[in-house]
Amino acid sequence: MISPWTTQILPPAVVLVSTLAAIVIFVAGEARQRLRIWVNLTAALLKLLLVVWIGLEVLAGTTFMFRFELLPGLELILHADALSILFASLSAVLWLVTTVYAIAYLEHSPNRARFFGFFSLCVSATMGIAMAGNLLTLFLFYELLTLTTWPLVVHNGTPEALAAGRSYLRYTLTGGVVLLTALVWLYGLAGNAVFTPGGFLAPLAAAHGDALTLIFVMLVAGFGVKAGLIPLHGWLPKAMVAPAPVSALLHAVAVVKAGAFGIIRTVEDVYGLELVAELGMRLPLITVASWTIVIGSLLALREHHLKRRLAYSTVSQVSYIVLGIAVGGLLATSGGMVHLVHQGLMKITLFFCAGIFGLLLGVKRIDQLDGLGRRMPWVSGAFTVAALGMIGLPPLVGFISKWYLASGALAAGMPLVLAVLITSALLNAAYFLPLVRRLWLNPPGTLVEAPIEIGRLPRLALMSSAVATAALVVVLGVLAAHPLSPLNWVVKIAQGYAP
Amino acid sequence: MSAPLAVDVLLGLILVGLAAQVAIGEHLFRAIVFYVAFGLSMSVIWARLGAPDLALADAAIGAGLTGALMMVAFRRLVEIDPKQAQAQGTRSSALAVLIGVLAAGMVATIGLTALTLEQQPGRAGLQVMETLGDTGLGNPITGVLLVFRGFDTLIEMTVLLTAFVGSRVMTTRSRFYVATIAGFQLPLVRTLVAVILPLAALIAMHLLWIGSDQPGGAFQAGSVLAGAGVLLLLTGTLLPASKSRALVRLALVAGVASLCVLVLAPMLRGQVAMAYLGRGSLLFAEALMMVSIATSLTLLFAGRPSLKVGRP
Amino acid sequence: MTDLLALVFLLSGCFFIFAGTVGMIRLPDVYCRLHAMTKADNLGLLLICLSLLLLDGRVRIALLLLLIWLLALLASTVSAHLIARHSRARQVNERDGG
Amino acid sequence: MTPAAQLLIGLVFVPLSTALVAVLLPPRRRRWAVVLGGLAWPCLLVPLSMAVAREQSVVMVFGGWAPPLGIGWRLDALGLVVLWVHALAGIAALPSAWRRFDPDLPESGPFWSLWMILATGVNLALLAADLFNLYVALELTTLAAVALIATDDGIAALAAAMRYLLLAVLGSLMYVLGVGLVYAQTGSLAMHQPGIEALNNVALVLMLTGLMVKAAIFPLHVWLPHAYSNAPGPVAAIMAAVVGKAALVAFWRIWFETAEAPPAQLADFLGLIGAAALVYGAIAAYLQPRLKMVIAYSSISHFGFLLLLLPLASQQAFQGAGFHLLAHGLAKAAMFLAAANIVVVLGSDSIRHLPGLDKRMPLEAFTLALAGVTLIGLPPSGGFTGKWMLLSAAWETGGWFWLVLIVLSGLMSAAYVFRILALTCFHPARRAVHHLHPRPPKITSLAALTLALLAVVIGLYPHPVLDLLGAGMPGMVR
Amino acid sequence: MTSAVFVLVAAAIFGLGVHGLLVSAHIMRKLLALNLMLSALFLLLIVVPATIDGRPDPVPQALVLTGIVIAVSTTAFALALMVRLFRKQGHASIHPDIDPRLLGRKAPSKANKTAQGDDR
Repeated sequence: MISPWTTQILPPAVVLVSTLAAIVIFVAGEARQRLRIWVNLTAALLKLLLVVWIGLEVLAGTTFMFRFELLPGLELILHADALSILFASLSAVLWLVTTVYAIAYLEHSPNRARFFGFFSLCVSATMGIAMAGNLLTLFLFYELLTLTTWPLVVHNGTPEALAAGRSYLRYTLTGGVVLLTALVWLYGLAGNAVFTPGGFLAPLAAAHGDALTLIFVMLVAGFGVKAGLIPLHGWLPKAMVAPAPVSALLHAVAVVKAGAFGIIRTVEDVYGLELVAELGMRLPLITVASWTIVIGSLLALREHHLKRRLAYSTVSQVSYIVLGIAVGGLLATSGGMVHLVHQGLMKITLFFCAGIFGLLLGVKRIDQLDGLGRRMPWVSGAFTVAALGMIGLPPLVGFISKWYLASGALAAGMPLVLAVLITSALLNAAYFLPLVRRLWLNPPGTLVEAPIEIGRLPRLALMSSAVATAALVVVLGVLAAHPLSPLNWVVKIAQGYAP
Repeated sequence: MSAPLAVDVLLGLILVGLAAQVAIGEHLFRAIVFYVAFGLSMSVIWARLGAPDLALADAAIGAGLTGALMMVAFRRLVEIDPKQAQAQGTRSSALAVLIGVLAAGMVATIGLTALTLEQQPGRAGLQVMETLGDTGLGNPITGVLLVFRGFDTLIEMTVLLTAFVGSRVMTTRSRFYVATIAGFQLPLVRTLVAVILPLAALIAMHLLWIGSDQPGGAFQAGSVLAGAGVLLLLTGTLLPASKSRALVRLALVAGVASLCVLVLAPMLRGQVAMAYLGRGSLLFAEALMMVSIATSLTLLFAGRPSLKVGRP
Repeated sequence: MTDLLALVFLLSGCFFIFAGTVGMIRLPDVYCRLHAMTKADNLGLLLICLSLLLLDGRVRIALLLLLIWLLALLASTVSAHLIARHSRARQVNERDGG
Repeated sequence: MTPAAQLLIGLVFVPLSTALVAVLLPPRRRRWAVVLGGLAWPCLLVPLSMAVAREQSVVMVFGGWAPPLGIGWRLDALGLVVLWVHALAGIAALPSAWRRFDPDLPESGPFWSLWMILATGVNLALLAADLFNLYVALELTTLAAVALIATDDGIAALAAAMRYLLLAVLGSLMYVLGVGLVYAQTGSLAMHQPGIEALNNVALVLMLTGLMVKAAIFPLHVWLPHAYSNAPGPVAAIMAAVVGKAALVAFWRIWFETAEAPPAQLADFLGLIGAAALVYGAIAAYLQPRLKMVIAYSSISHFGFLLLLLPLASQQAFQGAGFHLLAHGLAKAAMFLAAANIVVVLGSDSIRHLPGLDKRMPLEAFTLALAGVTLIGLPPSGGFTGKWMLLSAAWETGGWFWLVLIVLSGLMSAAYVFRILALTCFHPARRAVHHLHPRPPKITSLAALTLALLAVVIGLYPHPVLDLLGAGMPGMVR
Repeated sequence: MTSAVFVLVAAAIFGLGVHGLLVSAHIMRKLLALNLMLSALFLLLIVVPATIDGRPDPVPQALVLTGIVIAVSTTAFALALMVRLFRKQGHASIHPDIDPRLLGRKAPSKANKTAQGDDR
């Protein structure tokens, strides 16, 4: 058992680790590359250790709670429950990998101090979202995330990057404003309330039914912007101009997942699924999710730029999470939540590989993938694994989440949802298989530009990070039954929500 | 219509006519001259209304010194660029006339309605009249200015000082300029100076002395002295000097400083700030204020930080 | 008796000042105007002061009125002199110039 | 006379006597005196804050002549907050002023005394509990401010100063007319006038209009942008921090204290004016070609924002507005100080020259970013706290229109702030100026940065200020 | 009755002042107009409150006296400012032009000449 003081100090500590790293990096400046690398790696490792520690403690039943009164009746709460651990550990692991990847990827590019500084800030914002104990804290870190990812999006400083940044801000800040309004309203009604499984708004339902409905819509819309729910997804493909590590982080972990996570919190811990259903919001939510899944896949099919196709696939995949939550029930909920992790792993692998292709071979479009399998077997292998996982091939992780979703849908008696899942699986296949085919079966085409030469070590780092995540995709799929696997973890969470 | 009312109407008409000349007259210089005339008739009206202090002040400051300052500024413009100096650029428009008429109507309605307001019994003016006895002063206005609302006067003196210091910002950069218009060599001018100077000093002292009981006081006295100073500058008896002198700076701040003393001295004796210390203290403060007013207005006219004696 | 005298003084004073003003407006050139103004006005002012003096009769007031008249006299003398000099100087310049 | 009241005297007389000493001293020594005075008077704020926290306000009457006969002073929480802004901005501006107004420059002679006179005027305007005393205080402030603007000898600055002066005289004219009417009606010049059932509305409107000119509230703001953007950096910082705000505080006082029962329609009308100011200022700021112009127009927008207190008129709204006053003042001062350094180095503040600033002057860029966050009101920052309080006040009073407006205001500020930031940090630097002037000493940048940090940090621990403001204003909650 | 007359007079002067302020571009004309308006204001301040045994209320008198001094100070300062502005820009009216220096362009040569020509 650990001292109560520690239980108070750990959650903010998890958040602050990378903030401190950021400050050090900013102060150290551009020139101190070695220092920067060490700070990055140590901070990432330290954070991972902290998260694991907290996770084990939570498993042992310790409750972590940090309260700080921001305004009278307005508290900043950081806590650690199973769900936060899920998201936190995902970000911690992937931050470590992405850091390695990014250090290698950006070896020769300018403004690295700025990049890694904001990168770390971005991670602490994500951690804050994971650990947030009430809506205000969630909102606060959500806005911080907007702020800290913007410099990463516009990092290249090209006019396109600036334009992308502008649209990113337009979407996210508007979403933030909607959230703020909903928040003020909610605090007016319910006061300063902590996340509680099953929600805390049920007593108000009788009196303020319509208000709650409206607030729910506003909250989902506000979070949906980052989660890329169609039609709020416009910023995401544009943001692909950012360097590959950023796109990987944005679209696998930080931003989109933050949106999805916010929706989970709203549905499960603020409203509770019963109340959502009671307010008649469940079906609309399911509809939006399914619609996003299908349309996103279709858009991805239409896209010929590699990273943009991946982006659209993200749009569609993230909605699996929302769908699972909305369908409810033990199976579907766990299916949705576990997809938070699984999709993260697969998508980050894909982006890593895309980044490597782009950096080393100047490959940006799909028709340039021809025959890369022989040129870069490892990377192409990782890519293939992740792609197959996306399609949902057993025993890869993708299969597991989809399986749980499907059976959950049946359990909840929603065959239509099943149809949606099958369609999307087919569509996934339709836009991923061709890539795999091009990689392995097509004869190598002529390269667009001469491969740029980078050192062996960086090259190794790039490759290994991609392969590592791909390996995780396989391992977690195979070992899904292991007690500490995300799946079991999620099932434990889901039991809390939908016994 | 009764005789005094007829006089009022007559005075009012004259005033309005002069104002019209100032506002929409052709030439700038004439407008300035008319403004001086306007100020003088204004002081006649003050006298008519039974406010001799205002009459004195407006005649000396409102008409005399403002006019002098405007004329000297105009002369500087002419020196720099005669053509542009007079350039009017007045674009008279029906809209402007309309707005003017509307403003006049507004003020008229406001004033006339305000005339009908019934007065509170315990208003400040009455209290002044009642309390004046305790201070041993004869002139209620001096009482208000230096005893009851003395702090306003302190800030007012500071404003005067600020005007001087602020204009230094501009004048430190601008070219040296002599305001002399009449050669000092003229015997006539010399007599004029010889007569006016002691007389002005005498009048100033008189106004200062009687100020606490009768119309008059530091402002009137100071502006009389300032008028004398302007005369000296015009006749070249005094010349602007660009080397600032400690003595002059002392004279500039003396007024504000003396009022600060009036505020703070009682606190040293454990009383409330600006507790009344008797007529002597007032006379002391007013004397220094007079010096400051005279100095700063003269220097503002000269447009220089200091003065030196012109040699014939 | 004194009132009558005062009235006469007053009226004549007004007349002189009026005449001076008319001259000021009507006469052709600077010198004539100065001539009209200074002389007529000073006389008129003196007469008015006298009438007021008679009407009031206190010595202090009398002295003050006298002082006022003297000051006005001095002022108008000097200003008239300066104006005259100035315009003459200008004439000289013009003659030399053209 | 209580010790606290004696401290009140100090608040005005320390800067005033410093100014006098500065006038007396030879030009080379002046800035030393001013540094001393400028550091001395803020020390008085500490005990005064305690006094105000103890009993809501510190009161004193001159010469023991109770109003309406004499003049009274009153320091309440609101005044205290603005005094703190004044103190902090003034101290932070010292290094920059020290560098800019080197004794060898002709304008430095008058500058130092004028600065202390400005401080005197502002402090007095925040203390005055007497309508006419407020007038003289504002006159003093205006005159000093105009002169300070004119210390930058450019045509633009001189013209701006002139326009400011003319408009200010016009404004004080209307104000005094209103005061005259008040006296005619009530026979008293005290700001808080018990026993009057309702103030003459004409008088109220006249006084408020006059003050709106001085506070640069939207239709009457025309003097502000050029005045602030052409004034020397430190001057702009101080003016943006307090000069407008002093007038705004007077505006609130007259609204809530002098006018016992201000008509509700007028409140809504003024709220709408505030809304217009908010939108106009933000749009104009977005379109400006110069950094300092952007900052100046953002001030107009935020003054409009602060005007929304009138329709909301609840204690919570008052707390929010007061807090926003604090945060905004600090942020603005920081931005202008940073802009001053940018002008020094780049020789201009045209935004065409900003690209690449984050490498040339990282501290300044960071300052702009932090202050920008506060202006937008993103959490956690002082701006957010104020915004949140106003929002919840709007929610409680059911003012949905105001609520939406306040929320949108954040977006609008974001538009111009991020426009600047994007150019500052991320535009390829090829179009930037190449020949640079030597950097000003680092302390000037650090001072600006400290202010910006403060503006953000107060958002994390706002309780003391909010508790101070908690007492609200006499006759404020309807 | 007397006061009514003077209220009307003040109103007329005020209106004239406003008109002058609007129509004239020359700064000195504006200053004159403002001074007219101020005089009108002072007249109102004295006339409107009720008299105390036949003479105007002393408090407004004191206020007006203060006002007169403040007015003359402001005018004097404004005149100095005007002369400086005139010297720099060559005409005595307010232009909203922003200073070319600040936009990084070269200042127009004329402005430069007048600026340096007379300085110091």
